[in-house]
Amino acid sequence: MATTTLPPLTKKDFQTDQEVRWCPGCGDYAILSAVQSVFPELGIPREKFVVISGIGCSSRFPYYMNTFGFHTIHGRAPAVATGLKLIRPDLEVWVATGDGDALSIGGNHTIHMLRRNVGLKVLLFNNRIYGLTKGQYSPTSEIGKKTKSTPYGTADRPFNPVSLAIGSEATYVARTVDVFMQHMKDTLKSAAAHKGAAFIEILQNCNIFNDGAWHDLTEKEVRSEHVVQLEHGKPLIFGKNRDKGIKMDGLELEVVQLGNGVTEKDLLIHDEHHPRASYAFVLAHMEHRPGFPTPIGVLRNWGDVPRYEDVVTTQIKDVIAKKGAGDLAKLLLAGDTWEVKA
Amino acid sequence: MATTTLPPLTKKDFQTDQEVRWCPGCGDYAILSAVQSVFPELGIPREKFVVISGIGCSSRFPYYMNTFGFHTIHGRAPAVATGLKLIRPDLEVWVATGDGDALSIGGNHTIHMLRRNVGLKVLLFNNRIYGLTKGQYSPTSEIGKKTKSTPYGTADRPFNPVSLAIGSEATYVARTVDVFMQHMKDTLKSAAAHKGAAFIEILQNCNIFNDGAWHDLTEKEVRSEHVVQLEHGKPLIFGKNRDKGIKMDGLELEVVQLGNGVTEKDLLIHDEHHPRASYAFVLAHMEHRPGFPTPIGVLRNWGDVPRYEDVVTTQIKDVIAKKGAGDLAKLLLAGDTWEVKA
Amino acid sequence: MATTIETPRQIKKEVLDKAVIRFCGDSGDGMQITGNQFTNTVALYGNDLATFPDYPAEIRAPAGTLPGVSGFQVQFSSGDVYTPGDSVDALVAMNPAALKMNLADLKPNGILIVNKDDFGETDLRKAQATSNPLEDHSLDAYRLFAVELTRLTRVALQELGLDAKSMDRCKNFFALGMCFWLYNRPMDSTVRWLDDKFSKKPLLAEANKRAMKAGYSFCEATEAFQISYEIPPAHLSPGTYRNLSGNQALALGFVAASQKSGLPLFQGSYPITPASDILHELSMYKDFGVTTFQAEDEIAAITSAIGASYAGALAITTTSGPGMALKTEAMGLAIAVELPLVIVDVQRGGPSTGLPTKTEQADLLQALYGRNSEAPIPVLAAATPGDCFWMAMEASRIAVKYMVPVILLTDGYLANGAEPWRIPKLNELPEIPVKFVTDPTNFHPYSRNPATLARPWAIPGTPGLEHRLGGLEKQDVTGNINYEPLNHEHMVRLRAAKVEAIVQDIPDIVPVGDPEGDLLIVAWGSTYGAITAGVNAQRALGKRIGHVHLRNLNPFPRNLGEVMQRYRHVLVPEMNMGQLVLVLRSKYLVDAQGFNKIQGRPFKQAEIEGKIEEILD
Amino acid sequence: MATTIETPRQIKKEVLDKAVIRFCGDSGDGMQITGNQFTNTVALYGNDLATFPDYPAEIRAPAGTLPGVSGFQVQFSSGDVYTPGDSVDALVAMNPAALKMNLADLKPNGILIVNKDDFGETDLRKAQATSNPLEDHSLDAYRLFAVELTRLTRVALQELGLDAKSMDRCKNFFALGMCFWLYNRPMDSTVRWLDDKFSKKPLLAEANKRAMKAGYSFCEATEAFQISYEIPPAHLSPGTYRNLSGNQALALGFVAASQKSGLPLFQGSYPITPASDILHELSMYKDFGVTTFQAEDEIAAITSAIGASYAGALAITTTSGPGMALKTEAMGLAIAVELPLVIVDVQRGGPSTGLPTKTEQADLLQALYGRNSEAPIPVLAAATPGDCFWMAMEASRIAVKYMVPVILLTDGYLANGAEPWRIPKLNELPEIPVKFVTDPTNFHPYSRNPATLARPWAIPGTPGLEHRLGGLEKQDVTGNINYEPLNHEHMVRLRAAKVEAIVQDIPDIVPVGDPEGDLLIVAWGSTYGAITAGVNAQRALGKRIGHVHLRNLNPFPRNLGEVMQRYRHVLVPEMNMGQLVLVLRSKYLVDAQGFNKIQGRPFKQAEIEGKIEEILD
Ligand SMILES: Cc1ncc(C[n+]2csc(CCOP(=O)(O)OP(=O)(O)O)c2C)c(N)n1
Ligand SMILES: Cc1ncc(C[n+]2csc(CCOP(=O)(O)OP(=O)(O)O)c2C)c(N)n1
Ligand code: SF4
Ligand code: SF4
Ligand SMILES: [Mg+2]
Ligand SMILES: [Mg+2]
Repeated sequence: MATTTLPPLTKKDFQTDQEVRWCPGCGDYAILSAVQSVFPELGIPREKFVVISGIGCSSRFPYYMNTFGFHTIHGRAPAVATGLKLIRPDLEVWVATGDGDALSIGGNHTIHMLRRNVGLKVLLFNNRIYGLTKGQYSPTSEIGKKTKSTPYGTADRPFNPVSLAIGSEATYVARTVDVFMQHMKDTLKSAAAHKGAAFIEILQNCNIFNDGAWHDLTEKEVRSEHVVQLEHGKPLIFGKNRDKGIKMDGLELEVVQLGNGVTEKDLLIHDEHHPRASYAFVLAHMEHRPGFPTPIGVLRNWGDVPRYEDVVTTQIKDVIAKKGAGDLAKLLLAGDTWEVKA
Repeated sequence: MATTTLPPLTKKDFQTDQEVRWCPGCGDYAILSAVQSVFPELGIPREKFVVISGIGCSSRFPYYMNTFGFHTIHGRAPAVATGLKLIRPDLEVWVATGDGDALSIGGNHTIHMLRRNVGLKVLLFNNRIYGLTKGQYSPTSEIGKKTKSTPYGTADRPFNPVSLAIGSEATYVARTVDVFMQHMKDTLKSAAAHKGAAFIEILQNCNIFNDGAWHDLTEKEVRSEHVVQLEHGKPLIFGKNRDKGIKMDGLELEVVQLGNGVTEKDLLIHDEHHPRASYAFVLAHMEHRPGFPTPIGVLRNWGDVPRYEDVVTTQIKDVIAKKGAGDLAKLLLAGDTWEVKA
Repeated sequence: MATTIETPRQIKKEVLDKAVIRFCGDSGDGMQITGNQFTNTVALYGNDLATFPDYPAEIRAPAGTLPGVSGFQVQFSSGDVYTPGDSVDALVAMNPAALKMNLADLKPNGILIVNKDDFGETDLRKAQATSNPLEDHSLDAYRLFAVELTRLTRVALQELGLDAKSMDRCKNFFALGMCFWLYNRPMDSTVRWLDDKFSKKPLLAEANKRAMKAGYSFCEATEAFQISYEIPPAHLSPGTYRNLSGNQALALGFVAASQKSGLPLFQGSYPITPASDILHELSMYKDFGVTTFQAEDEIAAITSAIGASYAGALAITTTSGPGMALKTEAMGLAIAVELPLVIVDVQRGGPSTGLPTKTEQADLLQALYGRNSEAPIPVLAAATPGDCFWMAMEASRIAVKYMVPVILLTDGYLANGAEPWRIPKLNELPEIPVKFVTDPTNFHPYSRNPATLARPWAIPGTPGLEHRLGGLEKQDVTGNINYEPLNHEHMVRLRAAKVEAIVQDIPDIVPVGDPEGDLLIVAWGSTYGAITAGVNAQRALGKRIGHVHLRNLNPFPRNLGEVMQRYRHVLVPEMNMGQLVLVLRSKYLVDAQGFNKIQGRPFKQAEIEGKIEEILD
Repeated sequence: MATTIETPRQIKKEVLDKAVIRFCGDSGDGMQITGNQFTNTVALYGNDLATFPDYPAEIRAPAGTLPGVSGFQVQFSSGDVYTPGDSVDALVAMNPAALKMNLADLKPNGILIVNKDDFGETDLRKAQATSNPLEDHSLDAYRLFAVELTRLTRVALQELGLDAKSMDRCKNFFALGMCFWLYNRPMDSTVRWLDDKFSKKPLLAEANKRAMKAGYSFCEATEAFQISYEIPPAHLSPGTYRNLSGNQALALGFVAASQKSGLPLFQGSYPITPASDILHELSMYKDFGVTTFQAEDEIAAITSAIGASYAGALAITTTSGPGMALKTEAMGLAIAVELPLVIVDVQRGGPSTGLPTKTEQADLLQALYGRNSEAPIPVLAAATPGDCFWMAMEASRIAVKYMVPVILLTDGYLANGAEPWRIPKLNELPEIPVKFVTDPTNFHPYSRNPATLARPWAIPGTPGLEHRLGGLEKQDVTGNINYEPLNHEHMVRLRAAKVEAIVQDIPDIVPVGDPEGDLLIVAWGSTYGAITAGVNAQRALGKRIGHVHLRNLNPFPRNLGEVMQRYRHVLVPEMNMGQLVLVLRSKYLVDAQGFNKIQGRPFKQAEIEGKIEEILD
């Protein structure tokens, strides 16, 4: 198409004149910057990008992206995006949402969009708090958390967004972290390459209402001990000196010390294309256990499921191919009719 | 309490004078009968039972149960029941719902109720169709299904209610079938014994709008080939001559022929109390694969998670124990006050 | 009972200008099919008609019980027909329950056909009948024909080797055959229909045909009736006609709007009685490029439609009361971002789940005011089943011309009721011109068309038009988020002015009947038929009455206030507690009086006439 | 700029009857705390007062920019105070952005204190200021005091060894100290508050105290001001007072209702501005047995509350406009099953997401009519922050007495605004008697209390009372599902009659001001203060005006129609496009006129007076 002959797009092309209105130090800035630098690399003309969001700090995202953007209502972004995709499957539609937006009020639309495998890229900004409304707990807040609405601590067990997505038949599930810029960019690129619904949980810090939400995973001293990076075809290794690994024995994962006998060969080699959703489910659950690191990267990448919008539009094309394009006059005259003479 | 001295309750005690208004032959009758015969065996006074439902044929259930009953609005039963439970944790609250009620419009309330582990017994009547509205497809309808609203077949991949529940952190997940009366009763009893949220998918036939939805699993000739019954501590065996079994090798399940070398010892021994949710998840997924039977019975039974209503009410009790019961006069006078003299 | 014997030898044929017949029986007796076949036949013959299918409520009742009774009524005439008729000339009752539920509507000395074989002990008990009406003389006031429908049908089908169950399923066609004879109607269209419907099961086609013919010949042979009737064709305006229910008409109207506008049609919907059929209809029109999306709930239904509209489709969402309630937040979004959208509310009885299969007009105030903050929205209402076609096109036209969501109200009575509909020529259809912006040079997402105040429709994928939409208050023209006090007031008034501007497309109203006089009836929606019939009858008695039937409920036609001044009284009949009348009184300070029926059923002509007499006599 | 030098040697002390001061600065400058501390101090001293906190919108703006400006205004007086004041006598502006956004409201020759240290290049750029107002003479019309707040604060704190950032965080207390001096107010209550708030961080307490005292002595020493002011205590009715915001008052009111009724309080809520604070407050009152449930969305919030009410709790759900829209379907259920419930709508600017932090009164019609079918519901509205306490109790009382859901309307202005509130003695609180049925002998779930038409409250767990509730239409008394036409009409009218019956609890209204005359102002909600002030001022000029402020919006007080007849004009000021006026015109056919402001801010007294003059002069 014409656009390919135009000068290649740059990060600047995706920035708006709108003043970015997040708190200084908010993790959202990094995510914005990552997306703005990945989009130009996708070789897609700018007018083909649409960013849809709900309501929340994270959902301000579209205002700062110089693409088509729609800041809808709380929790409904996946449904709006589904309608858009059904009419325009050719567009590159990204959804920016928060842990409250996507998993609390919007939970139903999120799981249905995933089971349908609508061709959307979903960026879930998980700061484990309601930022925009100034600090109530969210469905990802750790149990017992004291917040504005729970001065004595929450009583709710949180969702693990990744397990919920897998339980909803998601075909692509990944996790990255606001402060791991390169990892975030790589993950976004990998998601962009997935045809169907790509669900990306981005661990994000809200330095105002939930500062340090992810310190365990992000602080220099500890991160390498608490995070294991999943890389396709590579063993699961972590630790400051990359001296720890994860073994898989049946359903059981085990943290092992490398050396004296234990080698990389004994470790679980990550297969993001593993045919069983259970595989990703097992990985997703390790973090719930003491002594285990939190996995980041692509947990599941199952390419071979048709996109919802393609199935729907193909059905229409096939019918037209078979019956021919509908003729309105014929339609109106269908069924039992009779003449009344003048 | 007094009631224990009363004559024990019988099935009749749980039947109402209301004419049961389901189509002749509907699977719902069997479910009703199973529940009415299990309730008296639970040793709970009748007035402690509450049945809450949404809207749908299945949601007519409360009208036919001589207990406290509330036929609410479409999809909201889990939320209504949560409010009830938070005020009256002592009541035995059962939710009757359909695949549309619980998983389509009510999907969000269902997953949140499960993650919170509210002490409810949820009976999901899964007939893979919208019965009450006369035959549109539901989120559990098989892909490609032709229904009133999809004359050319559905484009939606269905949910597996069991995997969705497990992905939502459910502590108890079971599956039974309307025509397996004894199995249904046993399952209901087992669910009744679970403290937290018990999620029971009941495969149910809608002989009017989706007749034979489950014939593969229920027809005499084939059922034993297509269904594997999970029993705690027992190997997974199925087949007309109980000559087939399921082996577990890592994440992989395998159907094996018993005999010549292969014995029951080689088979997977079911552990409904398996500490890993992944275990139930693996079982839930076998049915998606050619040649594998559908598991029925208790997939997951994880007792040791506190009920939501207990955590909430305990928090209140603790505060009162610590601070003493609130004094209204003091509360009104709290903070900076000043006197205005006459 | 030996009616048959007592019948005299030769048969009179009486010519009438109209007749009302009702078929009723158990839900399983196929009364809707029977009624529809009878309707098609009289329609093809050229009568004007109106039908009233009355399903049992959204529950499955045991066979033979009172809640399981299903009915279908049709009035057909050589003159104009506006209602299915207040009472019936002929009643076909397949079982005691049906008889009990429907007898009250049969005229004195009316024809009553019952299935004698279904009046056994148990049948009577199921109908909670204390004695057998066929024997207790409770039916003496009618011309009773107790026919052994079951036995006679079995006899007629014996050679076909069907099981009893299948044979008995044909007895409604035996009854239909009798009615065809009674009203001197040919059976050929029904024969055609059966051949077509059972093309895969020729045996069943044959069985039903034989049953029907047996019923017909039964009358011929036994001369069961002393009399038969003839209703000559009506003088409908020339053209090609078909029968159409309101829901079918809506579906066709939206397809037509899609074709005329050149926009793909998108329907986001969640099933709900009595709106589901619109989804069923449209899901069949894939050859017209129609996309139907059965969403997870009503909120996803409307928000997906908003997404489709944003993408440049003609987007609609269809529902009934409870679903309407769930869509209100999203309507606010459509209003704020100024995207076209048609929201169809097929009203049903409420509140809450209420009476799902019964009709009502009580969602008007919700449509007008049921959103947070100042969220004005155009509201239209269809008056007859066929009118649903035109209103669907008009709602679509307004939505895309003014870039605004539009609410279209119908109800359960219109949705399921049918009437002969003159099929328009394509050139009779309104134009629906649409232009997307494509030129980036000084493009502003909230710039205004001075005439319509519409903002440009700039769809994703258009180079150079990248812009942001959202539900926060925005600055006019630029669309940038803006919280300044005066800007907010400006935008609130602008959104209101935009809706008001639609009045320029609404012709001034001309009352039907007397242009001025003693009484003006102002009404809307499905009350049209009963009111028209009632007003005609009363004007024939010399009363000076006008009738205004509003299709535009927001904004109102420009001259409505002035017109109301021309009459001594203003009466507003509604199937609610007085909703339109509330708005009229407030807007025009006119002492309009409400006339309200909240029974889940349409007004009867007699009720309208009674009220008119009460006011004017 | 050398104001300080020019000041004469000795200082006048002027006694005034009232003053208005506004603190404004960046969101990070702690203006809300500063304002609250000043408010507490003048309150403790015995002045009457009203406050207006004006937060930046629900977005985090970069420091120093215009959208980031936060303000807090208080009017305090020796007389009665009804509004925070139209314009301010003294303005404290911490940076150029704040100055730019607020200067317009400063009276000519008013006192203007700015932080000289924050008027550098970048500060000015962030405020989009073209030149430096401290130098371009644009401030000559005011008494400008450009003080180096930052530097002087640092000097005052240098020995404490705090980092610069922490020191600068104290500069608002330096400014506060100056204002205390300016209005001759003691610092002790603030000192107490600081010690208490920073009990764990004594160093910060010390720092803020020093900053405040430094500000105070700065005025003393430099004699910066030529003058200081004294506002004597007001003559409030005797009693114990505290400051209370509307949201706090609601929370207290519901706890009080719970205590008086003996029912446990249950709140089902989903956070939303400006209603979230009610949830925050109630979640702290566990010692009162309060259960707060933060639901997954507004639908779960209200339906969980319905479940709690079914269980026998005093159930409430709290939200704002968009959340209200989502609750409408469930309200219909509560109406159909006739369970008590209080729904609080803290109104905000719309439509859609709109202006989340700004105030509006535009949800009235939604509250009255925003549900499918005929779903009448009682509607109450609070008039002042303190009134929220009483209305919370009244809404609860009506809900449990009549077994009906009740809507209580407040708005963003009431929610955040504060006023001195006389703390009632327990015996001044209304009784809320509640009795659950326990006797199974001829128990019927829908039997009626003849006086209230309430059905019995039969909670699960009560032996012998097992029964079924649901949203389908039901037979009266038995509660069995029933679709009969006349039963439906009976039930629709009964639900309406039940709401109407509440009128027996509503005292006839007595207009404030003239009992009859030229103009009656009918209003509701947070416009109370501005209208009262405006009416008083205009009556003082001899105009004959009455003021009716409605707390009951459905049903209305019995004599409202009659009262309106006693005046030549009826004016209805509302922060919407005319919602109450629509209902009044329709119900009473009175030519009431609307006066509408839709700017996300309250009326000013001057605006009310201007309108009165326009009508009467
Ligand atoms: C219908 C509705 N309910 C509630 C709100 C208030 N609200 C806005 S954003 C939000 C949650 C924000 O949390 P999250 O989605 O995690 O986004 P974050 O601000 O943390 O990025 C809420 C409750 C709303 N705008 N609309
Ligand atoms: C808000 C709302 N939307 C839609 C409906 C219509 N409706 C009633 S039941 C139902 C689905 C029934 O399917 P399911 O939950 O599977 O129950 P089943 O009848 O199959 O037992 C629908 C769409 C409704 N009553 N309320
Ligand atoms: S509140 Fe938290 S999430 Fe929101 S912008 Fe500020 S730091 Fe970011
Ligand atoms: S429609 Fe289906 S599910 Fe409903 S009652 Fe009939 S058979 Fe049962
Ligand atoms: Mg968040
Ligand atoms: Mg179903």
